[in-house]
Amino acid sequence: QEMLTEIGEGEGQVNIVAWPGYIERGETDAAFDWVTSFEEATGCKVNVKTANTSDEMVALMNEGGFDLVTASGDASLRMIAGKRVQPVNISLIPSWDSVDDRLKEAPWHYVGGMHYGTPYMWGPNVLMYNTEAFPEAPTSWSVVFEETTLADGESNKGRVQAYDGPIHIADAANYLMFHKPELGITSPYELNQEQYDAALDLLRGQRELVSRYWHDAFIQIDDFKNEGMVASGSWPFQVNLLQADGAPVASVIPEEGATGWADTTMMHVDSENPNCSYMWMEHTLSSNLQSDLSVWFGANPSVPDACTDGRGMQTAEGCTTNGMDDFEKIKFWQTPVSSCESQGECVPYYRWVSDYIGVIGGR
Amino acid sequence: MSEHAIDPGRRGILPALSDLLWRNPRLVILLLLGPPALWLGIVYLGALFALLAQSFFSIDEFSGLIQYEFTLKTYRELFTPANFDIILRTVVMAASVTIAAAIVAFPIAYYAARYARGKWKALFYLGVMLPLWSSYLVKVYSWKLILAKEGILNWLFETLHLSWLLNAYLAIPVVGGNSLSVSATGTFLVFLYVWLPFMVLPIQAALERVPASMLEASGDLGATPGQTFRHVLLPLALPGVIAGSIFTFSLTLGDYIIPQIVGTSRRFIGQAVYAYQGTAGNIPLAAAFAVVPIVIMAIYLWAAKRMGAFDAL
Amino acid sequence: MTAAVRFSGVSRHYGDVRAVDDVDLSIAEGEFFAMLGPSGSGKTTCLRLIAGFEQPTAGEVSIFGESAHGVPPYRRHVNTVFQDYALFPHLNVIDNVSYGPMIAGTPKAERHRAAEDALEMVALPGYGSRKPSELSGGQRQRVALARALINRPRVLLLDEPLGALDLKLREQMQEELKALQRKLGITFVFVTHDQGEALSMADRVAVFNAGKIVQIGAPEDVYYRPEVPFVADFVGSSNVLPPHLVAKVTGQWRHGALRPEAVRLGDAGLGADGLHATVHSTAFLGAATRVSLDLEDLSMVALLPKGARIPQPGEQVHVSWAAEDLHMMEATE
Amino acid sequence: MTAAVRFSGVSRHYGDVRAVDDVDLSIAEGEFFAMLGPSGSGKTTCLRLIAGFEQPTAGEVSIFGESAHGVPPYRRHVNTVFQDYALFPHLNVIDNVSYGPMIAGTPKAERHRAAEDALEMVALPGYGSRKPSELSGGQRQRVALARALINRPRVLLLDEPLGALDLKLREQMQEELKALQRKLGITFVFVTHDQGEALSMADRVAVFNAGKIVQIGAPEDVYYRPEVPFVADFVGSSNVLPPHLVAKVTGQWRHGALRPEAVRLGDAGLGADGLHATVHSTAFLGAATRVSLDLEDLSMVALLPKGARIPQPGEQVHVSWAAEDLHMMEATE
Amino acid sequence: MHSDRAPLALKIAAAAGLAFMHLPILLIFVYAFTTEDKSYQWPPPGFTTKWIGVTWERPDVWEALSLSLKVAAISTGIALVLGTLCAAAVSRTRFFGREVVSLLVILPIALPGIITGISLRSAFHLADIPFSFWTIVLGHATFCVVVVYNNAVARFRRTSGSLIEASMDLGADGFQTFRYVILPNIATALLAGGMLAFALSFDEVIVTTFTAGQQQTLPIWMLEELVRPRERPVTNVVAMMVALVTLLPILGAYYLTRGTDTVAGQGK
Ligand SMILES: Nc1ncnc2c1ncn2[C@@H]1O[C@H](COP(=O)(O)OP(=O)(O)OP(=O)(O)O)[C@@H](O)[C@H]1O
Ligand SMILES: Nc1ncnc2c1ncn2[C@@H]1O[C@H](COP(=O)(O)OP(=O)(O)OP(=O)(O)O)[C@@H](O)[C@H]1O
Ligand SMILES: NCCCCNCCCN
Ligand SMILES: [Mg+2]
Ligand SMILES: [Mg+2]
Repeated sequence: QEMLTEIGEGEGQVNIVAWPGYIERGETDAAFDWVTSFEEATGCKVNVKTANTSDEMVALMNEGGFDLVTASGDASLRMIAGKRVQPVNISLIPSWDSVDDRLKEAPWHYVGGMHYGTPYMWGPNVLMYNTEAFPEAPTSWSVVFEETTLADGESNKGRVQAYDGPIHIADAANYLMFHKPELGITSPYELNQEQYDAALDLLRGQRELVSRYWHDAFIQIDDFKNEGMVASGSWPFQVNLLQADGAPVASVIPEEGATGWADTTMMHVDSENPNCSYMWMEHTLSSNLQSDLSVWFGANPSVPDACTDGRGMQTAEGCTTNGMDDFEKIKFWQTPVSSCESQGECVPYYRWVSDYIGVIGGR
Repeated sequence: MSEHAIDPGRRGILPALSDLLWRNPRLVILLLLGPPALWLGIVYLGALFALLAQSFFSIDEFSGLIQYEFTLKTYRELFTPANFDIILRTVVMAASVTIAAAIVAFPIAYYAARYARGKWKALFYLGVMLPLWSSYLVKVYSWKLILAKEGILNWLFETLHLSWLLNAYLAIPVVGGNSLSVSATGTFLVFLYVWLPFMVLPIQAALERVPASMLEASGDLGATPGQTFRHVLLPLALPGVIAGSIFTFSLTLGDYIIPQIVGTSRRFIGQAVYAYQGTAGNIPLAAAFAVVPIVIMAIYLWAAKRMGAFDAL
Repeated sequence: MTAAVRFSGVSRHYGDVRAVDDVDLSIAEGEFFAMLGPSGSGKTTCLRLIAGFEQPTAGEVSIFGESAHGVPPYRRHVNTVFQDYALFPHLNVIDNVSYGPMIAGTPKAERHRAAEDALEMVALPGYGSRKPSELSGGQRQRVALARALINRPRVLLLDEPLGALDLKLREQMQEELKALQRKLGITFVFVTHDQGEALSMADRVAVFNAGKIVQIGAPEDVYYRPEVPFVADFVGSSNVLPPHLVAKVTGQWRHGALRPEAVRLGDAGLGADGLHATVHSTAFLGAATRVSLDLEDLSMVALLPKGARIPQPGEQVHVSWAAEDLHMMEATE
Repeated sequence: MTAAVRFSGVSRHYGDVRAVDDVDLSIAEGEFFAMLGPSGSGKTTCLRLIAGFEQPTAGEVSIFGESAHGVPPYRRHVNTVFQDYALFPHLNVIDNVSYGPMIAGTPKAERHRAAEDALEMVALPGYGSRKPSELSGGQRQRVALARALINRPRVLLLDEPLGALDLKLREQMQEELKALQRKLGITFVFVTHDQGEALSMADRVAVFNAGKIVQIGAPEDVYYRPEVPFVADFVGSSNVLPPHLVAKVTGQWRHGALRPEAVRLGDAGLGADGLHATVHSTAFLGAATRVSLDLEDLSMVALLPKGARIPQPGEQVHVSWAAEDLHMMEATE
Repeated sequence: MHSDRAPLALKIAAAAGLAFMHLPILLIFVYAFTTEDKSYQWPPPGFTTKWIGVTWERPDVWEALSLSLKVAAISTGIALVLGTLCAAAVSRTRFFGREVVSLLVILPIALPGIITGISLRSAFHLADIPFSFWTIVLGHATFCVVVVYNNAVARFRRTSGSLIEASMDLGADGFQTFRYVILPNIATALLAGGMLAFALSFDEVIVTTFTAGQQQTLPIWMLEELVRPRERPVTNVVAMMVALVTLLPILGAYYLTRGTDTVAGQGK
């Protein structure tokens, strides 16, 4: 399919696969709405299908029927390789120039001189903790990887969670990178067999501590409320919602640093609503979306002006809190491949998938 | 009295058609069976086979796209230890749920079939049907409230000062866990709860077909009530138990919602199928996983048929 | 006169089973015709061939001279009273009875009037509003009869209509049916396996065995003059004497039939050259006593009237009969 | 000698229904005892009281002198052959028959041997591996019998065991049962509503009506000497003559019982002062012809032997009988 | 053996079993009236009936409800036709494939829903049928057939074949016989089967997940609501209402099939 050269009439709708919380129309909280104005202005009705993992997103896009997807770095390259998404013509997106320079040609969407989408939002995977169990903010991810006695005198065993997605192996690798430099890990997404085995061992130990892996942001929220969970890797989103409900919860980026995500709005190769899709991409950059979503999700806008120009609720301090300045510290999600840059031969993603299922299953 | 003993035949399309059909009984069967056979035999079975066929394809690991070439690679993957664990775990769970359901359901069904009369009978019937038709999801969630660490059961144990008992149980490996809602026991309880009515009804139907004289004959021949139960009632109710177990077994094999809401995060076949086809887009592996319950159920149905359990369905 | 029903070489086979096997038959108009035979001998199948529920595998059925080939049941002016009555459970008595006229398009008032008349005829006036489940067996039977008769069929088929009734009721219904047939003049074809019923009701009886008619005739003929041992045994419960025994007494090499009530028992000393038997058992039947005898390797039954001396089991007795009581049959079989 | 079974003032009421009403009864050891009566007269209930499936509402049942009060069925040495046989469908014949010994803990080989013997006794050797569903009615009945007999019960209860069989088979089984009882010497209590069956098999017959025993006695007594009209009608199919009619002939104000075979029909001209009747209908029964008569407002039945002149329906006839054939009953009822 | 008195142990076991089946449902009812809408606090801090009003005002509930009703009604209709046809064919004749047919009918319910769902999904995909209202209906009808079939087959088995012959004998042709004899005789069984099929479709999640596009049936709505709640008690109010409303058809089915050889509701 040819790249669009001009934007025509809207088709009346646009179908988007998105992370939960990414596309709000004021239903969860009336103050957060960046859809209604778009629909009114363009006549394009926004239909959202939420996905909880990158794998789910890839699967939905492979199946088809969607126009756009808010893909993280571990999904975007797979979809480009699989020819599920099409390059976008940035000249049709007037606000492109306002995009953060650090993101304009980021490797997870800029391939072969083509832009496969517009940057959406980025942020860290934070360590969320219960302030009653941790009167002091924990400084290391060790609280979710190793058994320790917490401030309330009880073990952390059974009271921590971990992400139910193979990409969590990278979190383990990130931890080892700091604590076992002898392994020589340079990127948590590029692991040779030895490094990979070490990460899996760490995760097998973690299995003893974790009573349930979290898969769905809302279920994690529930577990922190009702199941006595005290620590877990999480997204700022859950932290915000829990705090709004008055739960004793806070978050931190520990000394080892964090993995994180940088998401891109990408367009399906067979998009049936290309005009509305382009309009939406423009909307994501130009409207209150970047600002309000960064408050709502606790993440960073891909348009730096959104922190300061008052188009939404975000402020400069807010952006700083969310880690706007920590871009370099975050190891953004990407898909592990066997021919990796750092060491030639790495364990590819499909093994991450089956091995992680094994780890959760107790293998 | 009419002059003719035989009518020349009425005019009109319907009577003519009726005559035609009467003369061709095979045509009638064909017409009756055509639509359902077309749907179930062609579309449904066809879809099943199409799914199964996919299990002989493989997936490109990086792009997630299916490679349409015959291979047994996917089956090799199915029997990797991690996946085999899933199969084993699910089958063990399905079997435990089935056995427990039969044990819990039997007294209910037996009482309803043998002793309940009139109003009580209706009450028992409603008592089984109401849970059966109440929203599955809401029932599952209500168990989350019951089993959670901050939930009702815990509250109850605390109020009764029996928390030590619960904690002792939860400390047992495999069945225990941090709280009931994240333990295998929790998953088991919810499965048991949700499928129980499916076991009660067929057992009740089977028991209702056991003539009273059969039990009297046993007593007459010297069997105590216990012996009568063991040697007559149980074997005669068995087709009902098997019919019920078709449901409990099959439903447990395929469910992905319950173990996700209440459980240990260790996957079940249903979750694996769901994840591989939906979230991972690995249709071939999903199809291979799907073959497992199909094969198990095929064996099960074959055995059930031999035991005459279909009549009790 | 054309026959009401005629079978010409009619067979009905189910796979290997020859339910009806090359039957020729002619039933006259107005006749009360009984089909008698053991279970599985093809009686019901014959009836169903007349009604049109079955098609002959070979041969032709004709009704009042017209071929019934390919004519569905609903185009034959023949009605059936089914063994299980087959009353429609969802309709009350009046609607059951007026089903035929309803199908024929008779207006409601008219057909209900006709149904009332039919119910009157079977002595069930005022039962119209009951459901079949609220009737006794005998009453159901009569409703089934009324339902068939209201259509004024030219032939009425009855398949063991009294089989499910108990003795008293059965005897009463036998009389009623017979009276009704006389009154209406309709051809009745009546199936039964009860020989007493066939003999007491029918103008003519056809005895069936294994899909074939083995004898047709008036009740007295069939009872007193069986042509083959099967009929002697089945209809008269007669003792069938083998040719060698008959030859001993009469010199003729034939099968003989001897009815139990014709057997005379005497003192064993009497006539040393006669037949001798051992008493196997005796049974008091009320009006008579049944004595089972072992005569060489033959089992015989004698029926002794009240007052006769009843021998003891094990006793040796002399067996004799009046010459005219021994009915000679064809030497066939 | 203690009675095998004794009822002393036994009643069994279900709500308002008096199924068994104050019955006294004593059955001797080794006796073949029949309970005869119309449907619903309480026969089955009596049997169930002996077996222990029911408890009396009043009175006491004792078995061989011991009170059966509160004794469950499985502790009574009494076995039952059920009307529907109640064979266990999940067990084959041999396991059905050896069920009792199995419960008693007899080792497999031994109980199977015993079962083979029992099957031999009922003439079913080699049928052990069949399922009940693969047997005919008569064969099932015999398996049920073997299953009950293998336990060597002191009393065997049989609830209409022959009800489902057809005539020929029934007669054969009657003889077999009777022979078996004689051979084993076990007390048989046999329920039936078929008078012929009761008369031909039993040593003594109890006639039931509406929960009560109306007469007990030997078959001949019950048949020839009914004490009440109910017995006359039910057992002998006798004509019950009302007192005013009996008085006309004999001068005694009593009910009279006259068996159909004792009725003599003569020319209407004969004896102008006798009884006159109109012939209603006649039926050829084979051995005899049944003549239905209307005598004033009374229906009478006469059974004429072969050779007698059969009057035509509508004909006037003179009715008479030998004085000794008119059995006088109590004037009650 | 006293046939009219149950042993105490049996009574206790039966009562305990029934209680086990009901307490969680009562819980749903209780939570429909709680004043706490954020968490599931036990015991509830207070009771209110306001959630009934709130539910009434929620358009998404009504939309999901009406979709579910439509899907259930049409699936039931299709299942009624297919199930009756199948039952008639199987019970009226002894053709070679009747075993196959009864197995085929049972299959969609004997195999886990996820298999039925995925197969149909891939079939729709292969045939290039876009997901729509109709794909949901087809999915539901597939597993509803068996309920109707079971009820109808049992009734056909009880309805003596001679009724049909009697009708033809009395002059009714095939169609008249169907209209005046067969239909009235199987009507209650069909009604019972239909009600159960309806209820079955109404509560189905798993198959729907795979055969629905963006449409939300009530159970899908509930799943969404339960995972991402906006007003938690609303879900419970809906669940309670649905339970109370389905009670009527259940009772109806019971009285219609009472005393017959099917227990209504078998073979869900
Ligand atoms: N539809 C059928 N298919 C196969 N065999 C049949 C069928 N109908 C009847 N038969 C067989 O044909 C034979 C004659 O059957 P039919 O019903 O005519 O006997 P019948 O004389 O009426 O016996 P009964 O007194 O038992 O009713 C039997 O052996 C029976 O098994
Ligand atoms: N469990 C019961 N509850 C209520 N009434 C009963 C019960 N059992 C029997 N009866 C009634 O008691 C009466 C006697 O019944 P019983 O079964 O003893 O009769 P029967 O003489 O065996 O009759 P049949 O020849 O029909 O078997 C009948 O009116 C019957 O309806
Ligand atoms: N709730 C959804 C969050 C979306 C964020 N995208 C990527 C996941 C980061 N850990
Ligand atoms: Mg027949
Ligand atoms: Mg009885």
